[in-house]
Amino acid sequence: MAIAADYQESACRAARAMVTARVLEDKLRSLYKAGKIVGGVYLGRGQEALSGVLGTQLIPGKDVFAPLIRDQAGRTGFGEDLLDVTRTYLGSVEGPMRGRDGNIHRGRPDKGMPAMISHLGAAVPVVAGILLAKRLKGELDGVVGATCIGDGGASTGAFHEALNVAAVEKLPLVVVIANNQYAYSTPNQAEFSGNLADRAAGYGMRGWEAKGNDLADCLEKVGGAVAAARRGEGPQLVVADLLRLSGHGEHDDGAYVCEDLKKGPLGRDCMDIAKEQLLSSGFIEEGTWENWEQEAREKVTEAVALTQREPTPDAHGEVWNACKAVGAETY
Amino acid sequence: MAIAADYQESACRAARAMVTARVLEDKLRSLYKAGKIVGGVYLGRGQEALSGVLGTQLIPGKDVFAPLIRDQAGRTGFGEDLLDVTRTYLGSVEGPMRGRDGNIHRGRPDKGMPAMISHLGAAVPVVAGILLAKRLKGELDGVVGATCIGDGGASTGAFHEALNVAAVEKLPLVVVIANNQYAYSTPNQAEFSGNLADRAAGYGMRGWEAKGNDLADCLEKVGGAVAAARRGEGPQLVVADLLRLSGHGEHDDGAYVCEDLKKGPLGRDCMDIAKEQLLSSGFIEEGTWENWEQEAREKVTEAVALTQREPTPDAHGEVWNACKAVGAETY
Amino acid sequence: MSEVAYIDAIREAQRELLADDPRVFIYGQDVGDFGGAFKATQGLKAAFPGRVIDSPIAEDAMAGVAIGAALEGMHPIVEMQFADFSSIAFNQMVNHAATYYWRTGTPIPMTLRLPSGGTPGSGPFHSQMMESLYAHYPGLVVVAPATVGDAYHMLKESVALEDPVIYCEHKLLYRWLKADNFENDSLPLTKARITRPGKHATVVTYSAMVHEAVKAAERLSEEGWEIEVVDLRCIKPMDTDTIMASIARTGRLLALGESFPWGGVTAEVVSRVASDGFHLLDAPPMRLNAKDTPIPYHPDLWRAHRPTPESIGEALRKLLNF
Amino acid sequence: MSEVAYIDAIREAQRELLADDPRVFIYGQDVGDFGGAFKATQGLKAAFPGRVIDSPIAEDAMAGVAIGAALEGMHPIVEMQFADFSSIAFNQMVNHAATYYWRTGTPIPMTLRLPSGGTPGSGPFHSQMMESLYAHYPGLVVVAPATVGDAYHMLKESVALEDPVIYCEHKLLYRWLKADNFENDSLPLTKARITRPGKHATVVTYSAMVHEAVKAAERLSEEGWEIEVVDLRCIKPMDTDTIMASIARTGRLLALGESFPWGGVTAEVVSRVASDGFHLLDAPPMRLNAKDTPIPYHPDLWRAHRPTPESIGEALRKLLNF
Ligand SMILES: Cc1ncc(C[n+]2csc(CCOP(=O)(O)OP(=O)(O)O)c2C)c(N)n1
Ligand SMILES: Cc1ncc(C[n+]2csc(CCOP(=O)(O)OP(=O)(O)O)c2C)c(N)n1
Ligand SMILES: [Mg+2]
Ligand SMILES: [Mg+2]
Repeated sequence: MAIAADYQESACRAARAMVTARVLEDKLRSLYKAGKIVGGVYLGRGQEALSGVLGTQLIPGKDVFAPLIRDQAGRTGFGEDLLDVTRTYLGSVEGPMRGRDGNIHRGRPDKGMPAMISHLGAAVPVVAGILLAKRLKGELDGVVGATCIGDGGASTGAFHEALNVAAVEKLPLVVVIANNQYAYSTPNQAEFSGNLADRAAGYGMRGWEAKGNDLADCLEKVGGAVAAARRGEGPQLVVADLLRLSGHGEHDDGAYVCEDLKKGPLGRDCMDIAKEQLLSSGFIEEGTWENWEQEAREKVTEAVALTQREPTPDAHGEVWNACKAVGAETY
Repeated sequence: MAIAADYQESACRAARAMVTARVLEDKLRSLYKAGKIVGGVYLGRGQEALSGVLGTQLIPGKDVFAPLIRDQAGRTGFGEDLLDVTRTYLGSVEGPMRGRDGNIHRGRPDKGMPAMISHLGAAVPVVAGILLAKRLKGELDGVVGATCIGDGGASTGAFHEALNVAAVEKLPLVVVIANNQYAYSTPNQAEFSGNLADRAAGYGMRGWEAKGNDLADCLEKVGGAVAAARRGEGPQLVVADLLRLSGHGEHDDGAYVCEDLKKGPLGRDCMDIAKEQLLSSGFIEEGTWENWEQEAREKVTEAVALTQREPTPDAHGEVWNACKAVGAETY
Repeated sequence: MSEVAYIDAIREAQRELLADDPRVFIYGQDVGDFGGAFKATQGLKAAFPGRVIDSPIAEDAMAGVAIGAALEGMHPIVEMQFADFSSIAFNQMVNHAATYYWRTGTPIPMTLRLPSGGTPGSGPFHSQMMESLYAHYPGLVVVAPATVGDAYHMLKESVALEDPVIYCEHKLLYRWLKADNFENDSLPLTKARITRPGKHATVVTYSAMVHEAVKAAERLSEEGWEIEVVDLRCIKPMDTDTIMASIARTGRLLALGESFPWGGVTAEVVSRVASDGFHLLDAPPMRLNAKDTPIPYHPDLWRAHRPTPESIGEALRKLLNF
Repeated sequence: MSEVAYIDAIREAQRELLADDPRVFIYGQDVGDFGGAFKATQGLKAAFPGRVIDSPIAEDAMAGVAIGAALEGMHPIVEMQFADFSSIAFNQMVNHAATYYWRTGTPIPMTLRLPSGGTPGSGPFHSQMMESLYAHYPGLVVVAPATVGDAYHMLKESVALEDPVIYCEHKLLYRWLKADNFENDSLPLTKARITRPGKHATVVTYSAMVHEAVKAAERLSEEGWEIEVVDLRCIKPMDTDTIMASIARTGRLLALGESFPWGGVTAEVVSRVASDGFHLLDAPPMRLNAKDTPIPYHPDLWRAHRPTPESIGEALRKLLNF
């Protein structure tokens, strides 16, 4: 499927974020397997098109993006520095989390990217709150706040309460559900009944359904949702079907994923689809994609190398005070 | 509007529950005003048709009914003893709560009526759990579990999580939302966006919309939902529009309720509508309704009188142990 | 100024915060035109339209929204209708608000107002004291004003603070506790106060129990005992210095609280004194809390469930006669 | 039987519970075919189809469902994927499950399994110890087995009990802690154990910290000190008698825990000993907990955040030299 010409720039931006994310995550995977990363590694493999489009449809410095565990492409597309990633995974004190928190929990709240907690759904009201604050400050015009969640996370009360609040306040919130058919090992049919996209109407929100591994479709649907929110049409819910092309985390082989799904349309790698679409739309030439990959590899290698030379936290020098304004108690 | 003849028996049962509830709650109101009841008094005035139909569509001893704060009619219809009500409100030790808990928090779990906690939405998963347990025990056939919630309570995460779980497990759960247009003082437009009835589809549940102050319509819709659940068609969501004809509690004059609503169709008292419908359907004769009221008054007077002669808790004799199997600690 | 009550202090502090600081807004159920279940925000929406916002019944989202707003530099005040319902906001507060600054360096200057404590007939779900739960988690400041002046000043300080604050206000004091004005002695937010000086024993307590302790102390003074009453004011961080100085004077400690007996403020107080002030103690430190059951509905049970001047007096006599 | 690990004890106990008691079923995320995030239910769904049920990601509903099932006479086991996520189930547990029996006379025999405690790299939201929060509320039994045999027997007892039980299992022990079999010394569920007898000082602790305390005690034994280690096993109710008897022997107390320092188990222990065993103490009682920040991700920070044999030994030396 060819993509309309006026999408060229946004398609390419999304694709570059996708490529960088895939290359970066391949590297994270091998660092994990080599024992260089402690704790969990959760990859966005197979979800780069959806996430990358979302991240690149947003405007850094203006919009808000609260990514979840499989949003490396969106993070990169929204301008996250590669070093933020490597430093957080490798526990460098130079990173935004300084070794205090790890992996996907990183964020740059001052750059519009809140740092997630693990509890699924908890970020949704936070983005709503940021948008509400911007309205109170008179700075909401043309701003969009976006966040992602999984098919599993949509079962949480936090998700529900936040969507409802966003709808009541008519906030420009875009919530993207990446339905990768599983929550950890649990398949859709044990997570919810019916169709997640039907949830939108229940909140009085506009709903969108996207093919999550299809760049062109994501551009249309996710792009459409972001644009609608930006135009002041209130909160938007996007549900995208796709498949996770890795385990839940790198400790998991995902053996429970149904073979038929893997072989079916959802099992197609979004990278292949995107490359094909860019080529057939004439947006890139033969070799461009590979150049992007090569460039990404170089940058990733550089970031990892730099990070590995950086100090990890020094427990003795650590400031054990969780408060800012109030002194630590001595225990 | 006349009611079809085959509804005669169920219409009359519901109506009698309505009448008893109204008479009882009028008495509770005056006891409260007289300072005889300490703590909150929350009435179901205006919601008796909806609640009474639900309670009488359920089968005592077989079904489960988890009422909320405005369900006196449903409780009575499901077989709650008047003495349970008066004893709980007046703090008699003979009541099911023995003065330990009060007012609408009473229940008879052994009779299929769980005792609510105040946290809205918390009862919904409990009813789902009861039904799941009945399935595990092989006793679910033909059983229905029902619970009620308000338009406000539908915003809670607990409500969402529970509906989703019930849908996944295909439990015969009937959730009735009494949309009385307000959550305490907060009108619908500050509680949710769109139409609550559209929530059903989002959970993959069947949805029903009822005129909450219209006995005939409630019989059809609530009755329909209960019957569908009983036939094994999975969870059902009923949304009924109506108006609370009292304050939020008896401490509140409800001055914030919009005059137009009061004067409009929702403002009509369900008791008047029900009486008219029973008469015009030929289900009762002139005077029957008044006889019911008279009978109810006598029973209520008797229950209150008996309760007032009963002891209230003796703090010295109280057993201060919240556990059953494990001894109390001494502090 | 004519006589003012504890609830007036809370309302007035919020009014002034809204007037003086554009970063402040109020979010909660029925806080708008209705003025809140306890009228703590009455008139504020009319005076500050758009900045006093009714929320849906969604405590998790309410806290989450405030966290987000705080990330944007706002200083939101969230009113829970009753402290007990903050169990639904618990995750957002202890895991999100509380951890944010240490993890990211970005502070969350929000205030969660908890109408706390028992009143007759309120029962198990409209009477709880939740300060100990929040205090257990790193990253939260927990305060519990006992006087009209503190209610006013501590709320203003709480909202100004760059850390998330759990502000526990006691429902029993709302209308009963009165003062001539909102003045206090300008103690900083985290300092305890010697409410009543004494020399024979110290009661360390907070919130409404301060007044019950003073009543007990007054009765004991008729028996010749001079009881010192320390009002913690701030539960976390806890002003151990003031406690220790008092124990140094009296040699005897009764830690008094209205919450459940396992753990909590009284355990923390006794524990600190026993560890750091062991040599100061002339008698074993004592604790008095509510009973270990849900808070009863019936007023007679309720009165027996929580400490009273009588039971406090009894405990003190035991302590003094050791 | 070949060597068995702590996690095997949990799995085997559940297998036998399912086999022996038709009232038992298991509900949790990924507990079915997948066998749970930590494989605590591996093979159980195949052996007991229909009685090991995958839940959606809905901790509030999971707890609520279990309460309902318990009302029907079932004895459900709910697995939280990590203890930390039980903050979402908190309201159902402390307000619904915990209050039911006292309010209505109907018990709620459910067990909530909490995979607790830190492991390197797990960070602030996959490492928490939540026993103190649950213990604060009346109506819950809270246990924290430290040995393979206890993990097995205490789980069986917990599930059989007519009260709601919070069963805190420590993730660090899952695979590391091994034994020859599942036997223990048949101590009742609510009794503490003298894990290691001694006479110079007592460490009162629980869960994984029992092993750290024993390591510290072993090192100190080389210096001639005999340290007694008391494993609480049951956090609430707490076996004060066993603690007091130990303090009577040693005269010195270190209360040791892995959770945050404000309040909690160690405060409760010190507080009880200071109040009831003051005369037994030859030195001020001490506490050692984790630090008052979120649990750090980086293993070096994590190791400094929680007590270690080194820091325990240091505390003990201070205590012994008082
Ligand atoms: C409230 C909560 N409960 C449980 C977990 C543990 N957990 C982490 S990821 C995950 C599965 C998430 O599934 P889904 O939302 O579909 O996202 P996906 O992993 O498929 O991207 C679970 C159960 C959690 N993080 N938060
Ligand atoms: C979780 C929770 N938050 C707040 C409250 C306080 N509260 C009790 S009733 C009520 C309004 C309920 O409105 P609705 O659900 O529409 O029921 P109605 O009173 O209109 O019947 C509120 C906010 C509560 N009980 N539970
Ligand atoms: Mg998924
Ligand atoms: Mg309502």
